[in-house]
Parts: sequence; C-alpha cells; structure tokens
Amino acid sequence: MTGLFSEVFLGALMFGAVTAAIPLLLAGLGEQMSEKAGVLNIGIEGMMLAGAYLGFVGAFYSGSLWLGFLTGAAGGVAVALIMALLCVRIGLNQIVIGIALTLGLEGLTALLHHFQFSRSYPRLPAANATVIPLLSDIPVIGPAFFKHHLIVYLALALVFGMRYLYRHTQLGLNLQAAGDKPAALDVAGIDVIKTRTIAVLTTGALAGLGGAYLANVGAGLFIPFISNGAGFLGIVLAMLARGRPVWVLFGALLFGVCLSLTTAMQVAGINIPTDVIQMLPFLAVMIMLVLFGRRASLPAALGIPYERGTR
Amino acid sequence: MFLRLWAFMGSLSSLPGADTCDIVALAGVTKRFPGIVANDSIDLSIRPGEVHVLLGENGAGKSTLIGMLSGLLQPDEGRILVDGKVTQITSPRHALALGIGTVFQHMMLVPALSVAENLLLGGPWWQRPRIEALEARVAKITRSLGITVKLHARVSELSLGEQQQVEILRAMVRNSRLLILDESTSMLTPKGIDELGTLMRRLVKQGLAIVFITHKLKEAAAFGDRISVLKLGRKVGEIPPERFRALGEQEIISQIVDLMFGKQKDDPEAVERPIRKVSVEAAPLLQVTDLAAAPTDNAPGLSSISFDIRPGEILGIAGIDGNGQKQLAEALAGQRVTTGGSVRLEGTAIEMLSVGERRQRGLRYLTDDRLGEGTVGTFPVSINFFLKQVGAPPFWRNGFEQRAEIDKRAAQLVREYDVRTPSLKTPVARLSGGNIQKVLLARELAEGAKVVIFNKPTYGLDLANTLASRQRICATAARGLAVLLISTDLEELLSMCDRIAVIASGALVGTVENVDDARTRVGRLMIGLAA
Amino acid sequence: MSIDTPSVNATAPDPTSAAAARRDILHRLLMTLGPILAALVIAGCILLAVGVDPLAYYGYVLEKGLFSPLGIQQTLTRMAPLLFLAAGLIVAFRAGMWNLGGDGQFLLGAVTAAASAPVFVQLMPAWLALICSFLIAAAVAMIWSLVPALLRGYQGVNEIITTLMMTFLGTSLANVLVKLVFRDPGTTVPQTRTLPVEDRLPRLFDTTITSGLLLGLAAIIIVHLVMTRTAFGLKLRIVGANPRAAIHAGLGVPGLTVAVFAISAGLAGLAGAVDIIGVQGNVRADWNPAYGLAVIPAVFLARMNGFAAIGFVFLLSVLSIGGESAARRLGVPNHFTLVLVSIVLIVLALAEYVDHRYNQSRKA
Amino acid sequence: KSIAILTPEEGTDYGWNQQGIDAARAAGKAAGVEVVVAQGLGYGDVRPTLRELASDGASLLIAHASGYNTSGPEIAKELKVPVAIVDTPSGLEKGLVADYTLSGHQGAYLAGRLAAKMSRSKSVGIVVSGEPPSWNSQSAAFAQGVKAENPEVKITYAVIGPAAYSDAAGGKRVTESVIASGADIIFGQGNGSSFGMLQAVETTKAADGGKVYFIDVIGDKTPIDKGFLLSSVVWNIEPVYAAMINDLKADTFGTKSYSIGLKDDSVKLLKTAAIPDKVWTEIQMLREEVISGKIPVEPVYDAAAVRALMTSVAQ
Ligand SMILES: Nc1ncnc2c1ncn2[C@@H]1O[C@H](COP(=O)(O)OP(=O)(O)OP(=O)(O)O)[C@@H](O)[C@H]1O
Ligand SMILES: Nc1ncnc2c1ncn2[C@@H]1O[C@H](COP(=O)(O)OP(=O)(O)OP(=O)(O)O)[C@@H](O)[C@H]1O
Ligand SMILES: [Mg+2]
Ligand SMILES: [Mg+2]
Repeated sequence: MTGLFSEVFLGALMFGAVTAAIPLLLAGLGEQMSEKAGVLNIGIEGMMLAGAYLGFVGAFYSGSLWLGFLTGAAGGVAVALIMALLCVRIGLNQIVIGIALTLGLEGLTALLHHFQFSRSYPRLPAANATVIPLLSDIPVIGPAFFKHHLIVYLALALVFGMRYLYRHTQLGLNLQAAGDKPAALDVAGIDVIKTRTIAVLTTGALAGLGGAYLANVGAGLFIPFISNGAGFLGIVLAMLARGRPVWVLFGALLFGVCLSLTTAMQVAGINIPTDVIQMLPFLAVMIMLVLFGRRASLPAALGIPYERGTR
Repeated sequence: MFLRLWAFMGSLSSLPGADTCDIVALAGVTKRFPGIVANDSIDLSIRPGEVHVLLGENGAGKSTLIGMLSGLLQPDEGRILVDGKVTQITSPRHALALGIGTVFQHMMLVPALSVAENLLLGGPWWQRPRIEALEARVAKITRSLGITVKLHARVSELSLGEQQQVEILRAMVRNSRLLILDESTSMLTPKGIDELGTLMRRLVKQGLAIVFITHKLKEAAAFGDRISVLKLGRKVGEIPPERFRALGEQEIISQIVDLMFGKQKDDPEAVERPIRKVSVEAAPLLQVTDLAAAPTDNAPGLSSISFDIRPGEILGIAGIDGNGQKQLAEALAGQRVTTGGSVRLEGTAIEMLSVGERRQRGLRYLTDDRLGEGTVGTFPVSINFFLKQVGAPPFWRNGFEQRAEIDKRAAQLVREYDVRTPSLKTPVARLSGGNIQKVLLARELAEGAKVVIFNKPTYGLDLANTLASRQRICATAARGLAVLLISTDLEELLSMCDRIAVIASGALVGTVENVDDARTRVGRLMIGLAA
Repeated sequence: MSIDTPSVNATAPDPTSAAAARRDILHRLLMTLGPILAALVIAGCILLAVGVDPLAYYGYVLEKGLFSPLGIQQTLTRMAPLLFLAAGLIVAFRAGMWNLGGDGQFLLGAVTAAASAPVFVQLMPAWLALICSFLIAAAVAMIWSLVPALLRGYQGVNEIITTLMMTFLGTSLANVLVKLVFRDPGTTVPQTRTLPVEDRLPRLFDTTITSGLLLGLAAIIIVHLVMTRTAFGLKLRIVGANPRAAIHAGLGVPGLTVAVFAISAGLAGLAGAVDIIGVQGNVRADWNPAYGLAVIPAVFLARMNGFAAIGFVFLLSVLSIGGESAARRLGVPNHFTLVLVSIVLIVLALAEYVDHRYNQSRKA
Repeated sequence: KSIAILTPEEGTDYGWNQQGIDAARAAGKAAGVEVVVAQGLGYGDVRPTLRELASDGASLLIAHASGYNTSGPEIAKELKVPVAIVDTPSGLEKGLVADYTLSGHQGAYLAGRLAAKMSRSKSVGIVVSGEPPSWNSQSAAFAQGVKAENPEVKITYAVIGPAAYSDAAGGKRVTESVIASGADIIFGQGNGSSFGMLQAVETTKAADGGKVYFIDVIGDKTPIDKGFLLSSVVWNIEPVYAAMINDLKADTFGTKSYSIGLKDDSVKLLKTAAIPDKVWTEIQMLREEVISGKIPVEPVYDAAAVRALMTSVAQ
C-alpha cells in the first residue's frame, strides 16, 4: 500500500482536488456576491451550464482556451441578465425564476449539444499549465497547486480581490447595504436596483467562468448536465461562508479533497461500498453545520425584491 | 460652499411673502395610495432661514409629503418647484444633489455597518471609503453641535436615540440646504430635544431651511418659525412667521389645536392626573424580586430589579432610552431568558412559564415595536386583533376559524378604539403608526388582563391619539389592574403614574412617589444623582 | 372549454354576483391560458429554429397529454406524487421555511415503502399493509427532516443550506439502502423487492389511473383547509410572515418549526410512497426522478393556494407526458420538454406580475 | 408489423443506447418490419411510453435498460403485448416476456489479457462511473484476464461517483489519478463520463512519458478516436433482436433468454492499429479457448463481489 501512494499519485490526487474545487469556488464566490446584495440566486446552476456550453463552443471553434473562458463568462452573464431583469428590476420571485432558468438551460444546452456535437463528441487538447518556478518543485504540494492553468491562479487571486472589495471599497459597502437594508442605501443616493443588477451580473460572469472551466479544463469537453449540481453546491458554500470569500475557498477545497479522498480510498483497495464513501463530502459539511452552525447571519433582505417607497 | 453662501444671502433678503426665495415649493401636490388619498393638492413653501413645522394627526400624510420631497415617491398631480423651477425629484440621489437631506421617520441606517460606513454610504463606488476625511468633518460638526458619536461602533449596537443622532449627523455631513426631520424628537430625551432645538435654531441662522415634523405642540411652538397643519391629506391651515412671532406659546398651541381638532381643548398636554385611590393594604398583583438577565451584543443586561405593583396602581419606569427598558419588559413577558430572580403574579411564581402561559394568567405586554413584532404586517387588520389568541374560542372552535365571529368582534374593536382603516381586510402595515397602535391597545386590553406592561405606548402618536391612549391606560388602572408604564417622556410619566422608578444601565436606581417634587427627584436620578 | 351561460344564470340566485364571479373566473382563466399561449409561441420559435413544426408538436402534446383517453390517464397518474410534494411545500412555504430537501425526503419515503410493502402484504391484509407502509414512509421522511428542523428551530441555522445538503445525503443514503440493505436477492439488478401489481393501490374504475391521485387530491385540499381555516394553520402562517411576532404572540416557534418540517417531509415521504405503492412497485438504485425541482416554482406560482397548485401540477403533468410523446414523434430530443416547462414558468410569473400591476393601477 | 425500442438516453453515445438502437434498426430492416425508437426517456417511469407505443400498434416492445425491467413485464401483462427486458433471466413468460441478459465478460476477459500484454508499466486501471451489473461483470472479467496473463500486473479500480453517468469532469479527474498511480492502460465504462476518461487518456502522459491507451466497452468509438483507443469490447445486439423477431413469428417468444458472446461475434474485441499483429494473433487464439470452454469465464454481477476481487488482486 505504501508503494501505491507514491509522490506522483498523491500529487495527482491533490491536483484533481484543486481542479474539482475551482468551479465550486467560482460558483460560490459568484453566489456570495448576489447574496450579499440580497438576491438569492437559485439559477446559478443554469448559469454554469450556459457558461460550460458557450465556453466550450468558444474554445473549440477558436482554439483558444482564453476565448472560451470569455464566451463562457458571457454565457453566464446572458442568463444572469434575464435573472436581473425579472428578479431585480421587476421583482419576480427569485426561487421561481431561478429554478425555471436552471431547468431551461439544462434543456437548452442538452438540445444544442444534441444537434451540434452528439455525433462527434469533440474534445479539447490539454490545457497548458503555467508552472510556477521553485514552488512547483515541492513534493506533492508543488504538482498539486503550482502546475495549473493560469486561470486557476487568477481564481485564487480573485478570492483576495473579493475580500478587498468587500472590506475596503465603497462598492463593498453598497453591496452589503443592498442586502441588509436596501432602503437605507437608496436614500443614501445609490440606486439599489443598479447595485443588485451589478451583483447578479457578476454572479453570472463568475458562474459562467466556473462552468467554462469545468467543461474546458475539468472535462475537456461538453456533455449535457455536465455541471451535475455544482451550482447548488455553490449556493451551499456561499451560505456557509457568511460573506467571507476565503471561507468559500476553504469550503471548495474541502469538497475537492473529499472527492479525491474517495478516489484514494478506492485505489488503496479499501472495501467500502463506493456509495458510502461518496457521502463523505456532504457528511463533512453537515457535521460542520451541526457543530458550528449557530445563527447563520444571512443578509436581512435576502430574497426580498426592493421597490422604492413601499411599506 | 457656494450654495450655502447663496442660501445665506437669500435668507438675508427674504421678506415675508416674497415667494421668489422659496428653496422648495409645492403647488397642488396630490398623492394617492390604493384606497386612500394621502396628499390632496397641497401647497407649501419652504424657505431658507425658517423652521417649517408640519403638524397633523397620524395618517394625515406628513411622511408621504416628505417622501415626495426626498425622491422616494412621485406625486400623482401637481408640481414641485426647486429654486423656483419646476423640478421632478426622480430619486433620492437627485434629492441629495438638490441639497435636500432627510432624516426619515423610520431608521434608515444599515445595522450591520459601522457608523462611519453608514455616513460614507453613497460615495463613488470605485473609491476607497475616505474614513480620515470623514473623521475630520464629523469632528467639526459634532463639536459645534455638542454631541458625540462613536464612529466605529456598529449601528446595531447603538440605542435608538443614538441612531437618530447618527441620522441627523448624516444629513449635516451632506451639506444639505434643506434639512427634513420626520419625528426626529420621538426617541430623544428631554435634554436631547432641547439640544436638537438649539441646533435647528443655529442652522436656520446659518441660512438652512428646515422642515420639522413632530406631534408635540410645545416643540412646534418652541422651535418653529412657520407651521402648516395637515388633516386627512389636506392642508388645513398655516401660521406664517410674522403671526408666529406675534403670538405667545399658549396662543400658538391653542391656534393649532383649533386647526387640528376644532375648538375643544385648552392645553391638551397638561392632563391633570386623576386621583386614584390605591389601597395600600391590597396584596401586590405583580411582585418582581431580584430579576436579572444576561447582557447581549446590543443590549445591557438586567440586574437585581425588584418592585411591586398593587391593583389599580401605575408604576412608571423612567430612564434614558437603551438602559434596559425593553429587556425588562421582555423578561417580564417571558420573551427573554432570565438568569435569576422571581416574578410573581397574584402570588404565584410565573418566571418559569412561557409567553403564552403568562398571557393566559393575565399578564399583557404592549410592545413598542409595532411592525417588527407587534403585528404581522401582511395580515389583515382583523386577524391582527387576535394574534395572541389564536385557537381560543369563540374565534376558533375545535381549531377551526370562525370567520364571522372574528369579523364581528374586529368590527366592534375598530369602532371602539377608533381605528382608521379602509376595511377589516386591509393589511395592517398599510395603516399609519397611530392606528396600528390602536390595534395593539385593543388586543392587549382584551378580557382577562390583570397586569399590563406598556412600553412607550404613545411613541409616534399624534395628540388626539396620545390623549386617548393615556386615558385608556388610566382607565385600565382604574379597573383595578396593575400597570407598568415604560416611557422616555417624563411629562407622560408625571401625568399618569403613582410611583416612578428610574432605570439606568439595567438596574433600578430609585423609586419616587409621584407627589409635588417628583419631577426634580426623578430628574436627579436620571442624570445620576441621588433623589 | 366554453361556458354555458344560460344554465349558469339559471342556477345562480343573485345574477350580479354570479356575473362578477364569472368574470373573475374568466379573468383567471385568461390570466393562465394567455401566458401559456405566449410561452408556446416562444418555445415554438425554438422548435422552428431546429426545424420542427411547432403546431405538430403542440398538437401531439395536447393529444397525447390531454385529449386522448390514454394520455389523460397517464397525466392523472403522474399527478399523484406531485400533489403530495406540492402539499408538503405549501405547508413549509406558508410557514416561511424553505424546505428544498424534498427530493431526499421523497426518495427515502419511496425506499421505505418499497422495502416494507412487499413484506407487510405477506403478513396482513393488503389494505392494512399499504397503510402501514405509508405510515412508516412518512415517519422515516419525518425523521430525516429532524436535522434541519432542529438546527433551524433551536440553532437558527438557515434551512436552505441544511435541506440542500440533506437532499444530497438522502439521495446517496437511498442508494446505499437499496444496494446494501433492501436489495432483492432474486435479481442481479440492484433494486428492492417488487410489490406485485395486484397488491398495489387499486386503479380507478376501468382505467390505468392510480387511486393515489385521490389520495394526493385529498392531501392537498386538506393542507389547504388546514392552512387557511384552522388555528394551527394560522400559527404556521404567523411564523412564516413574521417570526418575531410569533415569539411575541407566545407561539412556541421552535416546536412549530419542527412540526412544519415533519409535516412537509412527511408529505414528501408519502409522495415517494404513493409513487412506489401506486405505480412503480419497487425502487432501483440510482433512481431519482427529481420531481421536487419543478414542483417548487409551481407552488409559488399558485401563491401557495392548494387549488391553484392542483391546476399547476396538472399543467406540469400534461407537459411532461405530452412533451415526451411529441418529442419522440418529431425527433426532437426529450430535453426540449425542460425548455418548454421553463418558458411556461417564466411567462406565467411575468403575467402574474403584469396582472398585479394592472390591478394596482386600477385601484389607485 | 412494427417493433419499438425504448432507451434511457439518446442513441448517440457510442455505447449502450446507440448499440441497442442501431441493432434494432438493423434487425427490423432485415426482417422487414418498421422500427420505432423512443430514446432519451431517462430512468424514471416509462409505463406511459410503453402503453402509448403499444397502443400505436407495436408488436414488440424492447425495454432496453435494466431500469425498465419492472414496468416492462407489467405492461406486457396489462396489454398483452410482447416485451423484451434485460438482466432478468427469471422473468420469462411465454408469448409475453423475453429476457436478454447481455454481458461482455468474455470479451472483457480478452481485453484484460490484451492489456496485460501491452502494458509497459505493468499497471492497468479500471474506471467506471457506476456499478450496474453488466459493467460489474466486465470489470471482474477484465481483472481476471489481466491476472491470468500476468499476475504481476497491478490493477487499480475506481468508481467516479454515485449516478455519475454524466460527470465528465469526474471521469477525467479520476482517470488522471489512476494514471498517476502508474496505469498506462485504462479500461473505462461510463456513459457521458467515458468521454471525460477518453480526454484524460489523450491529455495525460504515462509515468514513462509514453501514451496511455484506452479500452472502451459496448460501442465503437473509432470515428472519434485520436489514436488512443487500444480496443473495445464491442457488443452486437442485432442477432439477439433478430432471434426475438423470429421467435415472435414462430410463437416461441418468451421461452428463452438471449445472450451475447464471443462465439457468434456478438461480443468481440475491436482491432485497432495500436495492437501489434503478433499480440492480436495471440488474443485470437485465446478467444478460441474461451469459446471452447477451455478457459472458463464466469460473470460476476455483484458490486461488492467485484470490489472484493479488486482488493485481492491489488495486493
Ligand atoms: N406605501 C403606502 N401604501 C399604501 N398606503 C400608504 C403608503 N404609505 C402611506 N400610506 C397611507 O397614506 C396615509 C398617510 O400616511 P403617512 O405615513 O404620510 O402619515 P403620517 O402623517 O406620516 O402619519 P404618522 O404621524 O402616523 O407617521 C396613511 O393612511 C397611510 O396608511
Ligand atoms: N393577505 C393576507 N395575509 C394573511 N392572511 C390572510 C390574508 N388574506 C386573508 N387572510 C386570511 O387567510 C385565511 C384565508 O385566506 P385565503 O385567501 O387563502 O382563503 P380563501 O380565499 O378563502 O381561500 P379559497 O377561496 O381558496 O378557499 C383567512 O384567515 C383570512 O383572514
Ligand atoms: Mg409619518
Ligand atoms: Mg408617526
């Protein structure tokens, strides 16, 4: 068994954990932004699917991963635009629209895939990694964390960018106010609708990017329903993190590591039914909730559309 | 700077009756809500160098008017003129840009942010919040006002009074040339009210225009230059500055009462305390001994609170807002966990009982947070009368709602307590503050009450409603009930209570019989001296 | 679809109020059918884009989902579990609890019913066996909801996270139970023992409609009446509309919270049971119809009104049964049904908004 | 008259669904009957579709998924229409229910031999997206084949996740891990996720820097191969359906179970350019031995048993 767990293998497991964590991280960060601004974005799964599909289409036809990420983010934004229009601007129920968008994009992307790719199943070449010198030579950790596509480092940097945004900028204050007491933001002269729209569109961009990463790097191809609930996990992560981007990162990595752990246990030949092993990440989160769950401080106006001058 | 200078010059040249110098003028402004005309072709002129007092009963349409000035609401008809030009105030941002700063009746601060962050809200989004610059500005303003604010405290940790100061400060920081204060004195101590009054006088001298809404006529008379009175959405009268200056306080008040209620009462706020006989021998209805509760993030704890109330007695709790009044009320009602002490109702200990069980035994609590916890805003008025009796006959039988029974009784209560509502089905949040309060009064005074806790029962009520409420409270005591009356309004306590206890930092610092020199003795206790 | 005017008038005692009521019904019908028509036009554009005749498609949807005897029977049968789920969601949503864990509760209820029913029918009369299975399916789902309920009631942990997590967990657990505990030893396919067709819920008359439909209708109507007419329902609605007011009014909020979750999850468990005992007969590993996701928006659109929910559930069933058939006949992938449902939901939500606005402006 | 086939997913997966549909079409054409295809039905309740197809006049319903083997016979009895189901040899009923239990275990055994011969690192991997019986039997037979060829060869077995049929990213991730553990040949089974496995094989280098090869099952992915496909255990279901149609005509439907095997080439190993001729010849000889029974290959359907087998071989 010791031979099995070679450095290379452990490195690959951890690499896989990070790769699996990135879409969750992006979805979680995106959802967090919406929630901060008071919008419960249940449509994020749909945004990820749109991002995955358009991201793949962009990368496949242009041959450039970066263009793929761009089109993917744009796909997410397109779906977010509908959400912003319906839920933020005219105040329709966020859960109805969110679920409807998720259902719709599941169907639409599957439909498009059917007509476009279901005979050829095109696959992208491997994403070229940006190897970080020195750091990547550390055993296990090096190959796990420092041999990824540039977008991964950008995603990690984004965590700290978000942190800065929330803590040290006027926009951060605006977002928080939009979620906690939109009327107060409004009378301070900031358009609540605009602020929330920005938040939702950003969510779309991040979720779309997450989807594009999932398709282009995570899988290297697009197939229907590829997001497999990653968006819903993003919602859970965002709520668990209570407004702190770094916690989203930890949560996403925890999920990734648990996923890799299930592979590790199987490869080690531990004879537990895989279904039992695969409950692990969810169990981990549930246990965390039971132990540290206390009163989750969600924004006071979460899910409530804002309309000026009503009471 | 330039604007201020201009305003200042304007105020110098302002001659009575010269319309040209209005900062803001309303011409025939009408605003309708479903089922109600909240403002009915109102004309109003607001001038630099004047405190323009708006008076009117609850629901008269004062806040609605303010809403249109501050860009929250759009008039259905009529025009608003700013600096003589017809202007559509399209958004709060627009209003701020025009120099209109508003302190709203309901708190408009973000609880989760710090005071500084709240003051900074509204800056350009790409900027870092400029805390240093703000600190300097705030220091300058607070020095001239003689108040202190904790810039780095979270708003949720401040008392309501402190929050109100922050809101006033915010309007000042913004360089407004028109400052609107909607019932800003309702949460302040008498001293705070005086300070605010002085401040207003100083500001108008500097050339600002102020619109000041209050229900207290004395404040209107003391701080105002011009008074407009609204009634049922219509403007029913105005006292211009020249008349104002010519009259004494008493005359002004009687004129206003004329306008608001027709000729009925002389000095409405000086109610004579009816002499009730509280029999000293009677066993206390409510006995509280050494009650204690733990402090929380945003509230002081309670420590060794003891008092008795006998049947027919009104015990007042005076004190500066945020000293544990609400915690005391909640601890008695069973909504807050206590850490020690006992509460006895008619001799039986009730501190272990739940909220519902305490109510059943006759303990009633009239909360000061009408919309937050007192009512369910989206439910009809009728249901809100019975929120605390859900499941009880005759309104429910075998668990089933008896709609006819409910509506019959609700209609009766609406009549009895003079609740102004379009219908029994109207969601209660649509009513104005005073009318919601009537619903709560009706609910708590319903059959079976023995001890009633009133927490700021007249906060935000207009004169007529205040008087009516006070009368109800006195009548309650007269029926032989024990009353605990929590208020920040010393006049109110002096006019009604048999004894007044003073609370400070969650402890009772003394109890005073309400005779002759009670005012000074309570005052001394409140500012931390021995009685 | 036309209304027979004279006969309505003849039976109505007060012509003016009857006319008003009729106008109201007509208005509601318009406000439902109008948007659906609009949604069909939008979805039709997508069909045109992929080269399919929309009219033919919708013709099949209507024929195979609604107007053919076979189609309507299938549609009504499909409704049974959805109605139970909708009933459970009505309770939770009216009480302000976002129970998004319906799928996990549904599956556990289904597995329990599938595991117990074949055993019980050998021990006792069939009707009693089925009742017992229903009861323990509901009980297991209730127990499963205890974690989010207690966390929400006593710790204030947001139930959206916990129910979502529990639904992921519940789906896995259901699989583990099927594969490892209740597995039918008689087949290589991982599934539970099969309840014989003759022991399942009887079919209605001479059709293939399951009598589960009646149970589902009863459940949702009872839930509607309880929520709108009883003290218990009002208490739940108070908790939902203003939890602080509920505390102030002396309601035992944590207890009510647990009760809400128990009822809601219990009904979801019954949904699983009624699908198994009424139609499926057993549970296969990895089976997850994920009904919950589509029912949630339907319940919202119905404004948590039981009768309206029945209508929306019916609509969903027609679309899913008819859509499948139409897709096959016209060579569109079955996924198109999802797109159609999504567009219908969005347009209905929009129409409701427009209607609301119109009413308001008329009143003002 | 006409036969109908029902599949859970679209018939464009180069796998189970496509093989089923193509075979039904071919068999129908040969017999001169119309073939109705109902695809992408999911794993839920197909009773409505079965009833509808029957009422449209289909004289044979092929319920091509193990998930349909409860509803299939029920509808057969309810409507008196012949139904063919899978994986249920015990469910035969004359004139109504026939079973075809397809297992490529014989082919998988050969694939195992092939993999053991070809592996440079003496380490091979099995990646599956789930554990249905037909995959289990192939996984087990593959492992047996590997061990029979060379007991020294290490086998790594990994399941992507519960119901991870469409988890392409998971397929890629797990396959990459398995390659990192030393495998240079991957035996992969999984619907949508198998494309993720293929992608991993195409983009990841083996430990020695060389190519990693992929062995597929059921379908033939040659049209979309980029040179990494070593082989596939291809199923040809057409003989089964043809036999069914014949039995239907002969009134012997429902009296026997149909199966596939090496013997009639209904299971066969795909020959690709990556397999050296010498190795291929050896494999062909082994094929004869399996057919003749000299090498017995017993199917193992149970997931737990498969895992137990893997553990014992991994040590
Ligand atoms: N957004 C709204 N929707 C419906 N009705 C409203 C709305 N805002 C105010 N009203 C109604 O308009 C009338 C005027 O309300 P407004 O708040 O202006 O009264 P007010 O004079 O400020 O009373 P108070 O002294 O109690 O604050 C009331 O009857 C109130 O119920
Ligand atoms: N806006 C509201 N908010 C809260 N409770 C309400 C509201 N409107 C009515 N109610 C109360 O809800 C209960 C019934 O409301 P609902 O409108 O659902 O019943 P309904 O219209 O009689 O139902 P149905 O006609 O479908 O039988 C009654 O107790 C009623 O007083
Ligand atoms: Mg007001
Ligand atoms: Mg008021």
